[in-house]
Amino acid sequence: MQQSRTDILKAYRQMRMIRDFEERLHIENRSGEIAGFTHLYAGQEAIAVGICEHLTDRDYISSTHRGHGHCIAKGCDPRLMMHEIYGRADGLCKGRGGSMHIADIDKGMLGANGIVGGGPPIAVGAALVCQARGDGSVAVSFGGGGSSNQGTVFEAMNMAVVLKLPKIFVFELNGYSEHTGEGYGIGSDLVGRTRGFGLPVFEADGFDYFSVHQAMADALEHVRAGKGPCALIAEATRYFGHFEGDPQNYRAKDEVKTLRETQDALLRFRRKVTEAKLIEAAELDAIDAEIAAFIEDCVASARKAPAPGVEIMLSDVYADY
Amino acid sequence: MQQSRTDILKAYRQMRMIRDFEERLHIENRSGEIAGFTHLYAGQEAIAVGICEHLTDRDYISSTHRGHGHCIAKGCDPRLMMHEIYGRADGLCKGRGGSMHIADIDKGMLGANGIVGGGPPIAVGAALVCQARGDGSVAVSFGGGGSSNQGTVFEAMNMAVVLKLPKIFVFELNGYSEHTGEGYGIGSDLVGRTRGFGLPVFEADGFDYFSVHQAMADALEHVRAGKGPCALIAEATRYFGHFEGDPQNYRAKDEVKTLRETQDALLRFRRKVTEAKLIEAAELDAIDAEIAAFIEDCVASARKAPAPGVEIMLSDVYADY
Amino acid sequence: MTVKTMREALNEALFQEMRRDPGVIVIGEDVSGGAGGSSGSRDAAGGIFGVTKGLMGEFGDKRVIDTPISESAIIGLANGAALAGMRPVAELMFADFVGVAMDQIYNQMAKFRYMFGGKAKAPIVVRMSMGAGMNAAAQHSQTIYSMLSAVPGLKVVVPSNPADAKGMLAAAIRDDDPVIFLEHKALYSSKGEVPDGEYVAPLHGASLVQSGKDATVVTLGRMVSFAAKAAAKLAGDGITVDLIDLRSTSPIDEEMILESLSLTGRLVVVDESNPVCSIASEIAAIAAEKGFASLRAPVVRVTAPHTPVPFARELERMYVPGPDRIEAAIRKAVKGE
Amino acid sequence: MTVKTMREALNEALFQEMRRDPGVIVIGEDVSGGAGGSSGSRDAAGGIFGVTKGLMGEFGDKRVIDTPISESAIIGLANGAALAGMRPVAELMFADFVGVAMDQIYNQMAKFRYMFGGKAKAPIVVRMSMGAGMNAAAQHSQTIYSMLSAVPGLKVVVPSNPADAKGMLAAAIRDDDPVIFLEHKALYSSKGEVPDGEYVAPLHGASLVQSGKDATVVTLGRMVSFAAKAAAKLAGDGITVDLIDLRSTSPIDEEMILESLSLTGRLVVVDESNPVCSIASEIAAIAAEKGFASLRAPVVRVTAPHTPVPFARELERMYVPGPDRIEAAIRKAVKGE
Ligand SMILES: Cc1ncc(C[n+]2csc(CCOP(=O)(O)OP(=O)(O)O)c2C)c(N)n1
Ligand SMILES: Cc1ncc(C[n+]2csc(CCOP(=O)(O)OP(=O)(O)O)c2C)c(N)n1
Ligand SMILES: [Mg+2]
Ligand SMILES: [Mg+2]
Repeated sequence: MQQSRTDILKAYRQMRMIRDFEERLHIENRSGEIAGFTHLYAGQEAIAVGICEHLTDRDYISSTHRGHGHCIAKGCDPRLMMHEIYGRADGLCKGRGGSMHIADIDKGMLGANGIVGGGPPIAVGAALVCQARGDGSVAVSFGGGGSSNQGTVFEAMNMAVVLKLPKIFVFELNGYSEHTGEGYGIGSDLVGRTRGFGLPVFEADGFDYFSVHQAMADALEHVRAGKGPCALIAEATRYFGHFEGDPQNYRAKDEVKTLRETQDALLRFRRKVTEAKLIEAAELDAIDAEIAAFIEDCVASARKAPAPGVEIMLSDVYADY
Repeated sequence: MQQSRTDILKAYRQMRMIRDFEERLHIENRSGEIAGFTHLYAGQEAIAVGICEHLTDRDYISSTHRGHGHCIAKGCDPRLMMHEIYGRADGLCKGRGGSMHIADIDKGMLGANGIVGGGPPIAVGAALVCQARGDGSVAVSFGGGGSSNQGTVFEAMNMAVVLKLPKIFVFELNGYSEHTGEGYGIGSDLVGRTRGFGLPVFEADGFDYFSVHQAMADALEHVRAGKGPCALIAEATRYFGHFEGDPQNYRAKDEVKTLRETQDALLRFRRKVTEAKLIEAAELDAIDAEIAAFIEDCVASARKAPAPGVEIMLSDVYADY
Repeated sequence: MTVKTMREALNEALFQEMRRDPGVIVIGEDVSGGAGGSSGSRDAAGGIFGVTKGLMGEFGDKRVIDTPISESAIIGLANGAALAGMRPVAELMFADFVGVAMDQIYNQMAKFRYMFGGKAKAPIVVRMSMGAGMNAAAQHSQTIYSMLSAVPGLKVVVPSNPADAKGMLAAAIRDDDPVIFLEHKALYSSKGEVPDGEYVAPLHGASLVQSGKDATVVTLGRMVSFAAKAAAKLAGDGITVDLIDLRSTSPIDEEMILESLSLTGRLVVVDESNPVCSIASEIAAIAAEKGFASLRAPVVRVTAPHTPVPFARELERMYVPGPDRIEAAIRKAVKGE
Repeated sequence: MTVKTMREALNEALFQEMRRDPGVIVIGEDVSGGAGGSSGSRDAAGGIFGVTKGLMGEFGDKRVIDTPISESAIIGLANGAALAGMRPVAELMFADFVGVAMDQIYNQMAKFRYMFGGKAKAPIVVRMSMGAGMNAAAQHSQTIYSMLSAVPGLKVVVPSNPADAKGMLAAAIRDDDPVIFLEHKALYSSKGEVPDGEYVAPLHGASLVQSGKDATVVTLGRMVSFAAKAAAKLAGDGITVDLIDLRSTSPIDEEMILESLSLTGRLVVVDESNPVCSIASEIAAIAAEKGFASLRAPVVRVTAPHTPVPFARELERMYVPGPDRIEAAIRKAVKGE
């Protein structure tokens, strides 16, 4: 915990932002306000934030179908994200992308992705640019445990090793791939298999912001020393179903409840920083209140925002016509 | 070397058949008699034969662009193969497939393949059938070192492990992938990476029939014990270019010459079995002569065979129209 | 006959064929589900759209095979199993995912029989959900049939109603060629009369949903009901149409289209796909080439625009050809001379 | 102007653009070659068809990047590098290999700009060799442009001659959208006048190769020279045609086609692809829809049959539309009423 008070407060704010964003989407989705497929990230906040707190707009990330947390952590505007998920003309992607395609290239956010395994090859390409610049910037791909079985991800890992790129492969093990345990699809063990590709693996407790933050520091040190790519693997869980509407028949009823009560990333963060007397509980409470109000306001503005029209449907297929 | 004299003579005959088939194609190709892309297997004979001598028509193999050796070793009729490569109507595939698409399902030969990495997923499917039968039959995929970097191959390995299939992944390291050293494209080391997938690896000297034969015996024992898939990795070299016409700028002039003189699979086989007094040199000479005549005859009959007509072009796209 | 959803009809066909032939297996992600989960229940999913529900219980995990997220290997598994004698039914979940399995589809299964001299057969069914209508955006809403119908060696079917869904899935499983079986995701819960008991419907051949005299309307999948709505409205104005449900996009039933055209002289094609090199284009081309003598007015294509599928409700509604656009197109065709 | 092969022309364009813009990089298998070989020479290949020859010497291995056999990662590399500001030129060697990289092409690069709200650009060129003519059989001879032209967000070009090859490759590299650049492998050694020095040709827009009055012949790629041969023969009989080289199949120059059609009244489309949902179908459909008033005879499509590409010399010769078939088709169109 060699982070400044400012850093710590910022990290907490980001995690809270993600949590509230997601909890609210869960409600909005149920009420039918939000259309489409929504995959919630709540429960895994420490991973996105623990990693992205190290990054600037010059660094790149690629994300997944479960992308809101990565987007917020990497600096996408949560209000514009909310408008996007509401399908509004002034959403981050003009209402054309929705939950699964949020991106903001200026922030180094190369897109959520509806295709499992779609992101890592793209992030490898961004790492090529980082390498060429030689400014210490890096590219990070996020992926679930299930995604680690996709051929495109294996190819991306090998390619990054061959080209010795500043690339970090993050695998977030949240226990499931849709309705199946993650362990079922990974024939061997993920850490060993990843090492077999020539990637050093840094492991972290995905419920613990500080553990992830430290693993990412180690990962960055490795890639910035020009030693080529590496991986960061962290376990956590998702609090909601695979997608909104998932009956979760594969899951014991109390699994999430227990984890929420004992492992929750925000809870543990709060306990740690207050017990260490780094931060007062009241400061965190203030952040909580502020963000609750902000999310409320985002929803309100999203509801009022204009719907996209035909010109939005037909534009931006090509740059010049 | 616990093989019977019959087995040994058969193995030698198969290796000689492949060698002569290939050396002759090299000539026919140069003279312009043969059309299309031809990738010669000469130099690697001990691998195909050392493996396929264990197999029956109930076992399956998938092959590659460099498939003649595998086809012959698995029991395809060399005469019909020659007719096929000559593009004749009575070729093994009616002149529609050519060198890169020779197959004979009745022999358990699931096809050469023009797509690097195309075969392994298919052989995994055949292994599912072997598993269901429960008769000890197995499926084997052949692939070059370069093919090991293809996403489809990684997926196939993991899938076979997850489903615990009787499947053997053979990687033949002949030093090159087209014009690039095989080592360049494999970011880590192939044996370790393959083990990382949960596949035990059996290694063999690819110039030595007996070494390959033993490794395959071990591999078969493993899969037939129901322990799931494994891999067999063997090094050899190809005597000719990547494809016929390849100027081989990437290769030192004497590389092949030295290997041919010191490591040649047929030479070493002959030395071993005659020195061990298992077989007389004269017996091998007789096989050599017989096969030389046979190949000559195959070429002669291929030259005279009928060209395919329009009905062959238009048929067999579908089973029922 | 019983009224069922398309989901139920498909499920029935799978039970029917798996009971009939022990060589039929089902492969895909979460076709059963629950493996390795904390509830301990298998068949926790039964397919993301519930089409394979219950199969695990009856047929077990050797015939109902959950897989990792490895689509090339899933299709490869089907390909190899088929060459070696089984009749696999692989599920790709969303048709959009063909991109990560395309080689095994278009270079392998489609070409085996031809390349291998006619001695191999590849009795594979690849089921995929397709189409817009659920605001699933650009990578989960595409219709893939044009791309795949172009590939020699593949058969492609697009059932529009529960009866066809049941009968054609059974036929596809019995067929000796690879069949791409496309299920419109917005139709899974749509209902219709479905024959009880064993039922197999022809895999090829369009069906004449209703007949009329003023125009030939060729369509498929979800668009059939939209076109029928448009036709119903036009009937009020005395305009009647031959409404043809293509059912199969490979092969295409040219004969029925050309015959209808010879009676109506006017052609409207309604296709949910993007316009370029679409099934709509193909049918317009067939008309221009073989039905020219019958054509009395320009062919009208009603398709999605040349854009990815957009997310927002308003955008997707504009994107998908709806009854109003179809109605207008038919009016245009009928007025055109 | 100097007479050069298409291979040389393409190579010149790569040198030209890599010198001009340090953000241009070349990625692919053996685009240089020789790494890890026993001769120690780099640039041992310069691309399997020699198109990237010499680039390694001048630009080094940070801009001329040899890769493993991992096509999804190759295209992914291009995609990510482009989003992050470079202008990658990826080589796929054979167009047939799109199957193992399709997702990165059709779900990723094609859709970035649209899905991401118009703020991203993806200036990528994917070069691929395509077409029959070398007896390379079913998995190394396909023309892929129909499948890819159907995808919104991709531009697709098919140069037919060395000058266009040079000028359009330069333009493709400068273009801010993903461009699929298809090089007919049977044309690499074909020769033609190529502008010296810096040269950029328009990426879109067809070209009128010759003009006539009896029919409009629309074609592309290798078929342009075959159609020209057919036209030359017909000219002897007093039959003259507008011969249009499409150059780009996405977008298609509808205007030129329709204008020509308004003068000739007859349309023949010559396309090396399989027939279904092809560019030939698309152009026939455009005529049936927008050029109907001009059409005086059935449209004639000249394409390959609905079969994989066969191997044997005799078979491939029958498979590919040749000058004779084109000539017969034009005669048919001109006689038809
Ligand atoms: C290529 C592809 N295959 C399948 C899917 C369907 N799918 C979406 S998410 C998912 C599970 C992903 O599991 P994991 O990688 O563990 O990520 P998580 O959902 O747990 O975050 C699947 C199978 C897809 N979107 N893309
Ligand atoms: C998917 C795909 N990518 C690229 C190629 C072109 N290609 C054919 S063979 C080959 C090299 C294969 O190397 P390796 O696996 O070592 O086999 P070898 O040729 O040495 O037997 C390549 C790149 C192909 N046929 N398919
Ligand atoms: Mg997961
Ligand atoms: Mg090799």
